Amino acid sequence: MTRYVMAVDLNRCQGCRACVEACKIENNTPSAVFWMHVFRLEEGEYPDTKMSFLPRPCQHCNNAPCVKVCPVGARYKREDGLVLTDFDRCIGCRYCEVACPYGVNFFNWRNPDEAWDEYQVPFDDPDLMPVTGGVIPSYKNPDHDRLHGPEQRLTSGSAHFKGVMEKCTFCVHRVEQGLLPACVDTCPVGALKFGDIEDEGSPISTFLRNKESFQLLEELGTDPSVVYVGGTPPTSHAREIERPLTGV
Amino acid sequence: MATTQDMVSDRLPQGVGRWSRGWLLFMALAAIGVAIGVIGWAIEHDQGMAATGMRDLGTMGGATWGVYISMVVYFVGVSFAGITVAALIRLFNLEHLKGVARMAELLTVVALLLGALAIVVDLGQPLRGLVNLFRYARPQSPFFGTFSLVVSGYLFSSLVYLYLTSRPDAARLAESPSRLQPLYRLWAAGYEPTVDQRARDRKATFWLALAILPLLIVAHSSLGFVFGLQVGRPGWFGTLQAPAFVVLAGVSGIGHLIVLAALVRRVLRQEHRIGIEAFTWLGRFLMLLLFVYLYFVVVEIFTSIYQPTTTEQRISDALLTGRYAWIFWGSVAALVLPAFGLAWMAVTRKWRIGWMVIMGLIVNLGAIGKRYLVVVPSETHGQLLPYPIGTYAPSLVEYAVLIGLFSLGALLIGGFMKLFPIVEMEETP
Amino acid sequence: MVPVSRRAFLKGTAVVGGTLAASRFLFETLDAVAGADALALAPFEDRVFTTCWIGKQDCGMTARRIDGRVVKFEGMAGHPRNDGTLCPKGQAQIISIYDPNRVKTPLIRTNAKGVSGEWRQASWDEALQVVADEVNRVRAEDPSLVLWQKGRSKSEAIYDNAFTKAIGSSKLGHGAYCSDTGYRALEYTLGLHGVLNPELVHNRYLLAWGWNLTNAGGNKYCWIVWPRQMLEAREKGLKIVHIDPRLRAAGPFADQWVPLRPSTDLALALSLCHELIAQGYLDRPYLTKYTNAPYLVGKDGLILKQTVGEGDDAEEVALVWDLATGTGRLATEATEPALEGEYTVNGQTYKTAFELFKTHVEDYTPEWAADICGIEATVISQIASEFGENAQIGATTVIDGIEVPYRPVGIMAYHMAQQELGFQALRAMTMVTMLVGAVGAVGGQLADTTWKIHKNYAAFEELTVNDPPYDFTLKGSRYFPINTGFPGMVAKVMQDPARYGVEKLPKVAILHHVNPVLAFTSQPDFLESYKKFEHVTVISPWMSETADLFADVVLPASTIEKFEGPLSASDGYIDAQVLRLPPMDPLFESRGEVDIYLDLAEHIGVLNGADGYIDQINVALGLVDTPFALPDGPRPEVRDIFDRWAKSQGLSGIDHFEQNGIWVKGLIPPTSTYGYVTDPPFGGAVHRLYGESLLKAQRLMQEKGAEEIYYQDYLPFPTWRSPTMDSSPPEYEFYLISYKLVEHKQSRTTLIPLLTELSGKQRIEINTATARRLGISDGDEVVVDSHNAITGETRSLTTVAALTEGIRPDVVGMPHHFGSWSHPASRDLGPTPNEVFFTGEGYMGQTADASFQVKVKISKAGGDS
Amino acid sequence: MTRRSIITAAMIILGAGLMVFAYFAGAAPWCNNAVECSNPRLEWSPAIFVAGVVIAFSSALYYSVAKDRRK
Repeated sequence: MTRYVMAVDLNRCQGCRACVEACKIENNTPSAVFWMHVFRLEEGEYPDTKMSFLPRPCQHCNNAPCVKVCPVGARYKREDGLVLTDFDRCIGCRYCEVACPYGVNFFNWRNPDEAWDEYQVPFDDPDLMPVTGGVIPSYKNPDHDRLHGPEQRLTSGSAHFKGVMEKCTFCVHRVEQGLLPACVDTCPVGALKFGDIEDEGSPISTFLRNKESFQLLEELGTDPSVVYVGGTPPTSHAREIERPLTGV
Repeated sequence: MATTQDMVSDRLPQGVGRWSRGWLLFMALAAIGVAIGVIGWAIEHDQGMAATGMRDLGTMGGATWGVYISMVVYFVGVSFAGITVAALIRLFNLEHLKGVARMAELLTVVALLLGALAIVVDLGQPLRGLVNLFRYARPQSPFFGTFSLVVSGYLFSSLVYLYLTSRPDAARLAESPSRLQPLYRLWAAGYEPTVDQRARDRKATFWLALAILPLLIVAHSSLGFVFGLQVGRPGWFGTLQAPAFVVLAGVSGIGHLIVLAALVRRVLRQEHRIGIEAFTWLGRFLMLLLFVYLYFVVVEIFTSIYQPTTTEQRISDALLTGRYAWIFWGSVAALVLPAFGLAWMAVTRKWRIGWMVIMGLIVNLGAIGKRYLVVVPSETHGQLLPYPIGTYAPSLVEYAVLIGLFSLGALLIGGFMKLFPIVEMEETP
Repeated sequence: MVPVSRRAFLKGTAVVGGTLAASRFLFETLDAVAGADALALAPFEDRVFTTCWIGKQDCGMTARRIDGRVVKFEGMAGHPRNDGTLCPKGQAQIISIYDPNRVKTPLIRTNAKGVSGEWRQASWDEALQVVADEVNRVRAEDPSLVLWQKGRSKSEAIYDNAFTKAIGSSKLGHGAYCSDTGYRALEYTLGLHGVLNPELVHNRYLLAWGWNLTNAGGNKYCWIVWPRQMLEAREKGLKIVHIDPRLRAAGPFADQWVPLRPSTDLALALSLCHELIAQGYLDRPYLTKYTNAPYLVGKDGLILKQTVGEGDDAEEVALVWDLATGTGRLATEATEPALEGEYTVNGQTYKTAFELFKTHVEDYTPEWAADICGIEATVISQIASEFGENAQIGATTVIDGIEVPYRPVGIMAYHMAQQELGFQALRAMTMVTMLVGAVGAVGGQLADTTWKIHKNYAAFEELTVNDPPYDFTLKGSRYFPINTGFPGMVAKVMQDPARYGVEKLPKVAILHHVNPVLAFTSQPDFLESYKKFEHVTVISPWMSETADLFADVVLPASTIEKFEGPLSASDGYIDAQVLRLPPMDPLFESRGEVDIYLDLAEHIGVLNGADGYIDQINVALGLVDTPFALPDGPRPEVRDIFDRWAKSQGLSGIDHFEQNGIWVKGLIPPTSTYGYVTDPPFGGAVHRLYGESLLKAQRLMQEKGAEEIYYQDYLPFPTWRSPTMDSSPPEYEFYLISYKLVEHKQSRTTLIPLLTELSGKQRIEINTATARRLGISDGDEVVVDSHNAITGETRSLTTVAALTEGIRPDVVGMPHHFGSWSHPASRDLGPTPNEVFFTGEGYMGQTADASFQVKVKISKAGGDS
Repeated sequence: MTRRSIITAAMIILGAGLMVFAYFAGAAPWCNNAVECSNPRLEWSPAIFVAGVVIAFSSALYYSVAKDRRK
């Protein structure tokens, strides 16, 4: 049995958001969609100010509210711990989104061709055709056209389906090739770790052994697969600073 | 044209089959409203739901359920009244309310239809939704109850109920020649007013009513569960959600029924069929429900300010003093004032239909406000992680669709009135 | 390969289009773009090595390609600097290579300059000929009136050196967002070309002095290297004292935050020197042996010297007091030089330089500094004592079998050097580390990756101060005897050459990846001065603001799709080199810069012959007299140039890089890292505690009639004075500083929408309490008015308030990346603080360097001010 | 028992049976953390459930409307 877990080492995170960017490019998410988000938080009053960073991928809960409420089984939990969305089945009711306490769901509010306009980089420029063959975005990752897992469902990538929900997939298309999720792979300071917790010898098991850790909103009983090491859970007095551009 | 109409329709009661200028105007307005809604939905469908004011929870700082879902809850609530009243009339044989029974049934069917449509307009993939719900719907999702019980079971049983209770009238109308005679023949489906048939009808409608009552409790509770089972959304989680949903459902439905009954009484001159006793009964019922609901409101406010978590505090602040305060207190006023108004009428025993209509309308505004406040603030102010406070305001497209939904309701009821007597015909001696 | 996938795409859409449309209606599988890949033949996938194009440390990357189309950049595993990882900029650049808003073809201006440009497309030949004709016209008159100006150069050998030499032009560096002041201070003090960084891995007590550690790089490296080393050190107990007006810079990694008032770094450093001496934390052996602290200084401020040798070998050697003999002796001969005291030699009394220093810092007490710096005196004493204690003066450790002094304390300081008093502040900060002997020790203070002594060290021994006329950079002038060549000063000169005794102004400018209008302080000066060029050619992948307003010709450079280098890949511990290899062919009609310069040299007519471009490339790449030298013949292929360079390095050729990505040369030995154990120690430089030549320069400047504002800081010891801006009227109550965001690099990444999306738009950070006092809420529009204390000029901009508890109440801060208007994605992001900064007297350093501070007032937009 | 009552009862039983079947056997309730929990054990189970609801309530229709074929 394999069970994937992500660990976030808050002693190392620099809040640089490289993970956010790697995710956006790997998964071709359009503007304002942050499957991975990094909070930059501030607490206390000058000069006793404290700062902290908090990366927030989908928590891939073991008791996932989104999976429970999905009326059509488009959101599902796999045996290996991944919580995925079947883009072919989702009806766009957004119930998963209101059920999720972590704010990780992103709905495709716009048409796929319009979703890219915000970036003001016209990928359909005829001069790009000879190189890109017209795909949008120009760096489109073809892995997302494949079906994934033994269940063979369309679950990776983003921005193809108007009116469908999406979120972090733990990079299912990479994990199935034996690669690390894009965010983990790019983290310049090794603050993100990923692997099979059932495998005693895996780097993540070694990393987490004998370490104090917490999960976000543990008290809700969602039992996330994302484990935080170092630091403390964000208090209700934490103020978010330096927010990304998040409007549509 | 006028002559043919006069000739054939004179014998049809309650203005059925004849269109008056007022009715035409009403229907034209409703049709325009429906057209506005269709255009709105077409825009939404074409541009994606970015055309609405809804946005993602979390980083985007929006509300992903907005006025549409509020209206789903509201419309399903309205349907409650209809079927409850109708069932009570049959079960307890409340003769003086017979006059409003059919319009109550009709209200139920129309409101359910609108509720279902409000779900459809809220879906990102509506056509896929219709197919996939029948194909994959999961009982684990509180939505399953909404879909299977509320929309399909409830709607179907109400239709059956409406049909069975209207069949004798159809048979009677089928006897005399009119342009609508073929329709009534079909409608009557060979009804013969035999003793046996009447007994069967009574039995069938009795048992149907008996079956519907628990169904509607379950259905409305399940709608409450859609919200009440969510631990991750402060302000939603709680055991009071389901009962409060049922009670407020009754409030809005009875309110509508009062309005509709008064309208029919006046326009179709049915004073003799819809007596003041009907209004008295409806008024008392509404008053009772209002007081029960206000009790829930007090409990709700008290719980939310006694020892709230930070997030709940944020929500209740937004509700009681903050951004939503005008809606909250406006809604509470819209529920409190009629409650006391009705109480006063009950005490003085002077039931003024005009006032009751106004009260029926404002309790519905209050109900809409409360539904909105159940759905939206927990999304905008209920984030448990340090996200920004969200914002949500319905867009023009959403308003257009809402206009369309209400207009469709008006169109359906208006249309029905010209096809069939909306007040049950008096039994010929 | 590429045309095939395109055909497949077109065919695919034709055949399946109908079915797609039908199924779309029913089930709305609205996959508008899946068609291309899903329907084509199995795509050909590969990975090629390349090098990041954005930052300064050239991280190694692999490009994942599908049918030759790059779909993602990932970090190159095994690269010493980034080892398989990338920062947000490294990731995001992919969108910019495909940006159709790039300059696609050479452009020639069709409207008047000074307003937004209108252009016609031109062929490369035509455009190059236009440029060549202009360059040649001016070269005929005076080649130095051709100005080659760079913002960033990724192949100094081939661009800065070979090309400018081939055409004989002047050149101008960036010197603005960088920290050239610091370079000058360190060249002067230690002889090293760099600013201040600790040997971080072994460091245990770090003064992170203006180190924007979670956002910016620092000395020598970009952002990734330093945080990685910082974390490694932290796990072993590193304590970070964060000296900065903003907490955000160090974020959660600040063990102690010292919110210093901007521009008072000099006062704090002097006070730390005072405390270290007072508390007795002195590394006497180091000071005696490797610095000029024991040199005997006369009452006239000059070092007592004696001429040794004769004729060409004659040199002046300083005298010290030898305690062993009780006489003044040559510093090179004395066995026991006195560090302190007053001595009589040849009837004259002399004090040691250190004795003078002690007296000099006598009054710089913590209490004195506390007022100036806006921090507590006890904090200064505490830092000094912890710094001294942690220095473990006298300790040694063994690294790779070599015994090296161990002083695990140091300072990380880089961009903060850009302030009016930056040169002396950096000197004083270096002295803090010198007092405890941390320079060149294990875990101690470094300033460069080597101990190669920079040529300026010798040049600064005797500063030249000439009479006018001066060239337009004011080199050797009475204003700036040490002169970085700040473009802002050049902009001043160009507006009023007579004022500065300049006769000839440059006429043609070749702007190489530089955007002076946006990137340098004091935007109005650039808007004015760049009008004066008779011809401006811009080489850039994008239409920069400078190009938009002033270019006559724009030559489209490629982004990452080019050969470039050679580039260092060392992290200070492992030596390695890389080349930038193109992950695909240049898009549109763009060309790599090496190509452009070869073409340009050909058109100008300087490609061949002695000192021609090919010849200069051979010199710059060290190919002269090797079998790999480029023949003086037709224009070489760029790949061939680098192939020859690679072969000259003993590699199989450029294929080594294509196959392995990187050339790892091996571990850097301690004998080249630690100054104490290099041969000779510290590269042979005597560290200048006492700056005699500064004093001599001051006297010359006074002699030649320079005003006080120019000469006042040319003093042998760093000396505190109030910065000029402090004399602005009191209503200008805030210090405006600018800072870097981790998502951006200089002014040239806001056009990458993926980065702007993460960074947000322009804002001004204001302390919450301050904002409350001013009635400003988060997100409010605010007006920022700056004031020039010398000229009385005021400038203004409008931006958005961002409230924070992490900034001093008397400081406001703005990121320096924004203000662009010529790219649709970077438009409307808000103004650059460079609009309200000043340059010129009082607003630049004594070495002709930019300063990023000004006094401002803040008010809510729309309200009365 | 009349034929009418029998058929009516049969319809109710059939409808309820379909509902029970669809709910418990087809739709796979009480199952969350597995891929198969996202699919009904039998596709279109919800449709069967709805059909059950419709049949059960149609019994009333049948009961009332069916023509008397009493002997």
